[in-house]
Amino acid sequence: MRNDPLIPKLAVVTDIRVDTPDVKTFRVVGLSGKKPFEHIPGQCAMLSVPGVGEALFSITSSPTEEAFVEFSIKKCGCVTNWLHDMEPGQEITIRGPYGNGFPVDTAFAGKDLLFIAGGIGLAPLHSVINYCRYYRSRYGKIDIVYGSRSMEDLVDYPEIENVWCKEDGINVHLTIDREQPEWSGHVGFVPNYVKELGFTTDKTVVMCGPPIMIKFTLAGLMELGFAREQVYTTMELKMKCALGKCGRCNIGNKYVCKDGPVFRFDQLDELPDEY
Amino acid sequence: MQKIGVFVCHCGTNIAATVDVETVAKTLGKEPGVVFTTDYPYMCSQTGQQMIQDKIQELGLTGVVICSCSPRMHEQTFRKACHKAGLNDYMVEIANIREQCSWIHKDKQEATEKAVILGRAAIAKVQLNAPLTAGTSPVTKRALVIGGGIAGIQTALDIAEAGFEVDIVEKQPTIGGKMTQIDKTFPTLDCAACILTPKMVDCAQNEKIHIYAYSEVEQVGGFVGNFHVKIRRKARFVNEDVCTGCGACTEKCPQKKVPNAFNLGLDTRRAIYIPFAQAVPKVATIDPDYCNMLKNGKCGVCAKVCTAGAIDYKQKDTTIEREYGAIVAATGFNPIDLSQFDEFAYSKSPDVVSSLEFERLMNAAGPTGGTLLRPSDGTHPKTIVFVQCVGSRCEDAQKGKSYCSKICCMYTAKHAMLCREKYPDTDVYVFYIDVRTPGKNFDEFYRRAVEEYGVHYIKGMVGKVVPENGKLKVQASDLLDNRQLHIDADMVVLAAAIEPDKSARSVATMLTASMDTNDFFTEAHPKLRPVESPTAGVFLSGTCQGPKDIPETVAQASAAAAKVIGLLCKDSLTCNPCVAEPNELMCNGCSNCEKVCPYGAITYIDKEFRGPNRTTLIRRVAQVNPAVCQGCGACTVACMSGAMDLKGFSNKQIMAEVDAICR
Amino acid sequence: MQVTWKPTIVAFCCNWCSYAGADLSGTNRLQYPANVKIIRIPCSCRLNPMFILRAFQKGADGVILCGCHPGDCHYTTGNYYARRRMTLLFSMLDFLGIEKGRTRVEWVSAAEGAKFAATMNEFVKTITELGENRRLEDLRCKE
Amino acid sequence: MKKLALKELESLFAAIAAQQTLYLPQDDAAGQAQFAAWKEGAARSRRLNTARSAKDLFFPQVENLAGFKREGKSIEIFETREDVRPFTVFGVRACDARSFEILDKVFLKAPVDTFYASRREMGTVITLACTKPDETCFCRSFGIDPANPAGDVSCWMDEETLYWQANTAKGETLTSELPMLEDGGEEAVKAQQEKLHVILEKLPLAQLDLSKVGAGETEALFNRPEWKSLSESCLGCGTCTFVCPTCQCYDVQEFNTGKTVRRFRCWDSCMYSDFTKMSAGQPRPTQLERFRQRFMHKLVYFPDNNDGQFGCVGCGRCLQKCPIHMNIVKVIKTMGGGDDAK
Amino acid sequence: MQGVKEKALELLASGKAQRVLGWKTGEFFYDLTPGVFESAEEVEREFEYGVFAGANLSKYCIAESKKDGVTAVFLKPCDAYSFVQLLKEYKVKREKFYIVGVQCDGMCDMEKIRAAGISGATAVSEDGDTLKISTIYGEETMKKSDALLLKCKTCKSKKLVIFDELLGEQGEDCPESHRFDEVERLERLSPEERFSFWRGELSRCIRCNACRNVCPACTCETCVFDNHNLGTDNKAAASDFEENFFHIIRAFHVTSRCTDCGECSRVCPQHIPLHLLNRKFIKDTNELYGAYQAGADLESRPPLMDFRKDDCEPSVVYERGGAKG
Repeated sequence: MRNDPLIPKLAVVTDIRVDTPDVKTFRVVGLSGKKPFEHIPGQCAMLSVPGVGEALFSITSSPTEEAFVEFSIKKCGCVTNWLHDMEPGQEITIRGPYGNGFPVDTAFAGKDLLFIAGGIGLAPLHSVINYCRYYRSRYGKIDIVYGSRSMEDLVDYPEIENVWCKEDGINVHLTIDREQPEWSGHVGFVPNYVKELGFTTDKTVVMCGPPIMIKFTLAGLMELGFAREQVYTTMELKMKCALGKCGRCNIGNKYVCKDGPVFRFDQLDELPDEY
Repeated sequence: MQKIGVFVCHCGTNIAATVDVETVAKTLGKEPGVVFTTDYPYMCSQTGQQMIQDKIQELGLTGVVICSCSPRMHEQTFRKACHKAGLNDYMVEIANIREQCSWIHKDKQEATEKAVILGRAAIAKVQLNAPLTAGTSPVTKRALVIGGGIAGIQTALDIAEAGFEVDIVEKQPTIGGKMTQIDKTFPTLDCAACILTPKMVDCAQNEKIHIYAYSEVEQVGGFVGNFHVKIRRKARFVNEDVCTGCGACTEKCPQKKVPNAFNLGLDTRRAIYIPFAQAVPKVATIDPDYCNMLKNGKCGVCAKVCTAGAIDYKQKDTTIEREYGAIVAATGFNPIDLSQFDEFAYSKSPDVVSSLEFERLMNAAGPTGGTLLRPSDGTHPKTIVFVQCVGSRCEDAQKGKSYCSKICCMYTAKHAMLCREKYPDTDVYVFYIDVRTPGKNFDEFYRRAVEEYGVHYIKGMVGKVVPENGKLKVQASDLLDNRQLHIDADMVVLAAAIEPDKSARSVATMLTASMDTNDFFTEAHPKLRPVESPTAGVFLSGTCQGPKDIPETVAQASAAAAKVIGLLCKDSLTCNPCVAEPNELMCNGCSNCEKVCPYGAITYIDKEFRGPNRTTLIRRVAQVNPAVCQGCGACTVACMSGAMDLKGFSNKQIMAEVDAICR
Repeated sequence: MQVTWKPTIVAFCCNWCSYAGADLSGTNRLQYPANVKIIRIPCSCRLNPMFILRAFQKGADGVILCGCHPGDCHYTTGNYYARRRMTLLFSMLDFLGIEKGRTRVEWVSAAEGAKFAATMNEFVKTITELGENRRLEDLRCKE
Repeated sequence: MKKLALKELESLFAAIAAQQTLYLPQDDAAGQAQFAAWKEGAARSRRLNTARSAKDLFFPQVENLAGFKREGKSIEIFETREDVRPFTVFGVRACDARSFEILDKVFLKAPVDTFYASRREMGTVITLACTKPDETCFCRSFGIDPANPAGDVSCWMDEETLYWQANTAKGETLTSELPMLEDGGEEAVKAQQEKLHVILEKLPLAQLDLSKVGAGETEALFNRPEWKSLSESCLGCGTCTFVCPTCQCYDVQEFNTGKTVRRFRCWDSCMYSDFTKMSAGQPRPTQLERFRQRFMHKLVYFPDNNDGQFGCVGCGRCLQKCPIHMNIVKVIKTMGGGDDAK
Repeated sequence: MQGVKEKALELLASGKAQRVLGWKTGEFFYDLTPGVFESAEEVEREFEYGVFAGANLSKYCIAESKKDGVTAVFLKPCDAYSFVQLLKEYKVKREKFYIVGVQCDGMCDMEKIRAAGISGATAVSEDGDTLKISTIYGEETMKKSDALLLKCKTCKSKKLVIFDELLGEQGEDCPESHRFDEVERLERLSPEERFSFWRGELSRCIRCNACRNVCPACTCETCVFDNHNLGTDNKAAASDFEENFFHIIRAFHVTSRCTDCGECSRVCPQHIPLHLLNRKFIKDTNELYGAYQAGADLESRPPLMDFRKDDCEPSVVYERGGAKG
């Protein structure tokens, strides 16, 4: 097989974890049993099942995991439905990693970090959060605001509760949209919760979630006095090649798959308003 | 992705002798989604079924493929078995490896390969199956009969007898229909009124039957079990509940010159009238075209003489709305218009009459009080010529009908016979193409007319009738003797073809029932479902479906009633779950599907959708009524975009089968 | 190679008449070649021209549609529509130079088991004589 | 510089074709020029340019990427790529020659597209100078000299003679294998070039003003109201894209043969409604956004990323082929570059 | 034609229409673009009607029909048939349009002029039957009949089947159009010859979808060839089969809906005579099921959505015709 960036490698799904009713996390290793590639938090990879289709997913696991990469995937289309139905041991194809990733070793270094996520938006942040936890000393205080529709829809809830919440210097703020009998935590939408929590503006913010959440949370952050240069997000667009060539994710002079998916809001402001 | 279990049946040696069932089971095990395969001597046996059920539960199978005999044989058996184990009926597919494989092939290798391919196709299909649930719809326990002739009356009586409410809608002021105008019936020659009027009275007295006479169906909505009908009650200008039918008004009304429709215009009646003595309901009706009071406000005699105070000149048409579970069309027939047949001088001479007019001339309640007299001069006709097939079996579609009207041979024989019996001094000629007399005692009847009554039957057609000096000069040919005949007749009777009543087409349109090119209602199946229309819940009674005589009409009427009763007995109807379903997002609103649906199951609505940039769009989209759709799939092919698909036989499923077979 | 070649034939049969007719020919043990594979559809009017072309693409050498005799359709009018559709489609295939006879429509009632078998034998013979489907093949499927 | 009498052209083609496939414009059944493999006796088209561009030879409409076979839980991946053999294209016009430069900037930029790269490596481009440009030609606006086309070899042709100038090592190698070429011809070429330059001045689009478009103009152009009326007539077909020598958007698709899955890439068009459609939504919901994307990409975004170079070579194919005659020139002029300032 | 532009101005001025759908002036004399005009000023500046206004505006009416108010649209006879067909399929609303019927003597095709070897054309004038074409290389002449669009050479009808107002005379059907001649010629060939003819033609297809997107009968929300979920999508003609598949099915889908407006062939960048496929279906339906012209009226039942009990059997196509084999 001759190499080309478009030709994938084979990999095997060794473990499938059910996170929420519509999100599962897939652990993927190369056929050799090793991690298929090294990556930076925030990067993505193309997974495919031949005959079903190929799609781009954020890598959920931290680069510091030595043996595998993981993807938390929400069921929402042809490929994801298939992935959700399959069983461990299934081979798939993988190519990547793609995209710029978060500036974890540059812009984030030494900063207090505020992560804001909604629903499946935690997937790309999961990688960077665990990376920062691993190199805890390189970063300042870490705040995590995470909300979902319901308790059941909180991705990685056990890990959040059992690991993140218990760590020093990490403040986890969870919220769900509607009251639930078993839920003793905060109830309400993420944008409001962020405003209620009222963070100081010395933090670097990383945000990911549905467009409506992003819109209102950003407005809230602006009200709190944050500058757009301080806020990072990661974008999702239709992608086919992930190499910056097929043209699909082209916005302005950027290709989201290659120049993104991580952008600062001031960078996004320079792009034409198409997302 | 499904978890599929494949069960290969040996059927004793029926399959296993020619198909290597083990290999089939093993090979199919490699197909995607298949988690279990086995083979077993008799899958349909109790043990076989138990095995399927056990595996469904043990392995959590989401789909089952059974390679066995034809699905026509045991599909239901296996569906039921799987159903009991909690698997949806429609997650079961049968690969027919007996009738379509082992029984028709001898070479074991070939048959085995084919069985594998058939199994693969079933697996490919079941991969795409989705659980289907048959919907149910409630049944309104009330029937509507459109038309109050003998057909409608009989249907209504039978349905009422079974304990269901029935409404009869009749457009004339009285029920009874054509039979009320008939004098005697063949072949027994008993009096039509004597046998019909008691039935009319039964209707009126039956608590379950509601007669809406002088009314018309205006709109029909809904579907089997749930029809919603609007009935227009035309203004009689007489309060139906108050009128006693005493007839005082009809005697005093000064407007005497109204052609009497009941006697086909052969005499006159008043502007306020009761069609005939035994009318049901026996209520007067004012003819607004002739009533002076209604036309110019001058008169009011009837109101003065009515002691019951039933006259109401201000009455308006009203509309009532009713729900029905079933509808019976019994719209009946009419003789065709004879004005096109100039050669018979029908329009020129009053002594050329149609057979129905002849019935009235013979009838004791008719214009002549039962004495046969020429309409022109009131003299007794000495020579009468009957012409058969006037407009029947006619090649000229402009003038007549291509079909045989079926009843003319017999009633003409009856007329001829009655003439000869009552007036032995008359010469009676009957011109015919063929004499068709299939039916109990029919041929005997006809032979009596010829042999005992001396009616002159002449094979041949009448070419021309010319009125001349009070006579009707009939030119005809005798085909058997091959000669031209010239008869000076006093009266000519034309056996006019019959055609469906003109109202039938609009009724059919409202019912979405189909009609043939002659406007007769079409049966759901010409042989096996002769009293049902293709539209579920719509039944056919009497001549609206095709020409027939009274006994046939009554038989069909009772048959239609039986079908209605069968339907109304159910509390709810189980719908076929394999019905068409439109994808509204893809539907382009072109109505092509609607055009080809034989059941009228598809309607269109304007629906709001989300458009680009947070706008809303109104789009015309198809809706399928699953209670009406029978699942033929005609619409799915008429739909270019594939928005219309058939559950259980979807485009994807069939293509998957094609792929599996061809690979 | 040519000697052992056997055509692949797809027969679409309506559920009510022709599928039953096929069953009857089985019940009567009337032989016809194993390369005929039947797909059950509710009515001949369910057959989308796309299915026929798809069959040729995926490797079929002949496609036949069997339905109730005109006038006997379980759904009253289905086969009338199918008849027009197929007539026009076949004419178009002919216009494009696809061999005549690769597609066929035959009305087979539930009682005509013998006709079903005879039709299939004849059709297989016709297709065998016509040889492999070349003009509507998709080379990718011939690996 | 070399030259060859035109009556010897056939022998030149034969000599090249003896070693590798030679593509040159030939008239197709509908009378349009298309690049087709030369066979003995094949006539070179007299038309100015081919209906489809020369990009097809380097970036074909359909290209197999890989094959897959699935069985149970395992997947096998296999090669479906065909070896690219050396080939030569004759008769490429200056505009198409420039398009390779633009395509290179996409496909040869890391990560390199090896499919395209191998065709570029194996292909030798022989260009042919124009003598009689059409009214739709505007390559001059992009600094292309149709009298002096690029390529591994540049050629000129007059009534009797072909003139040949090797520009690259690949071109030199080819030249060295063609003994029928004689030295000389500089004068004639120069004369022809001068003649053409005079004609070029007379072309209706000679004065096309590109000053209002180009790198850095996103803000100025993106929200212009004119996009609405311009895009309103667009049918959303892919004609302009597919005949365009520089359009390179593609899609990756799969075909299930029944036994295996073939993954291939094929041309796609940003004008298509499903180009950016996702299950989650559609960032370019109407033809306005899609239409704008195509022209913004060629006129602003591409120059932004490539030192101001436009993603258009002025070949005029879209002017001739658009079903409703909407095209890049109308867009440029509407956006303010017009001589008649609409 | 005189008066078209004036009519557009009048309709806007009188308020009878809020906008006008017509043709916009292009860069050259021949590249008119369908366009919407909302003001008199725009009409004055850009409206143009002439022998290069070949584009059928009826498909644009689908979009215009969704707008508020009335759109005045100029329809040539063949465009009017398309409009009626759209009306019949509920794709446009009658009350949203003020239709000005424009008579037409045939539209010219720049590709024909180019094919005649005329390049660098900058202006054209009509002199009787002759087109005088100025080019940067000098004056050229060409017979107008040689420059006509294919669809106009075999014009089926000059009758305007729908209009609120007529510019020019009402026309008649053209029974002598000879529009089926080419179909008949192909029918007379052997299947092998026909196969190689169509292979030659369809192999040029680049699946740009121009034929589909311009076609007034192709009004699906999602075309089957774009439907990934159904598995019938194919973006590129990746094999010979897919070229045939697309064109056969597309022609089938417009059968008894195609008005023979000829736009498919006009727009094909590869000059594939696609209209022949549609005409074959039209010819067949006319011959087998009685004459039918899509778009001629609103009431008639399209032959493919209709039947007669005594229709011919599919086998007739193998029995009739002159072709061997």
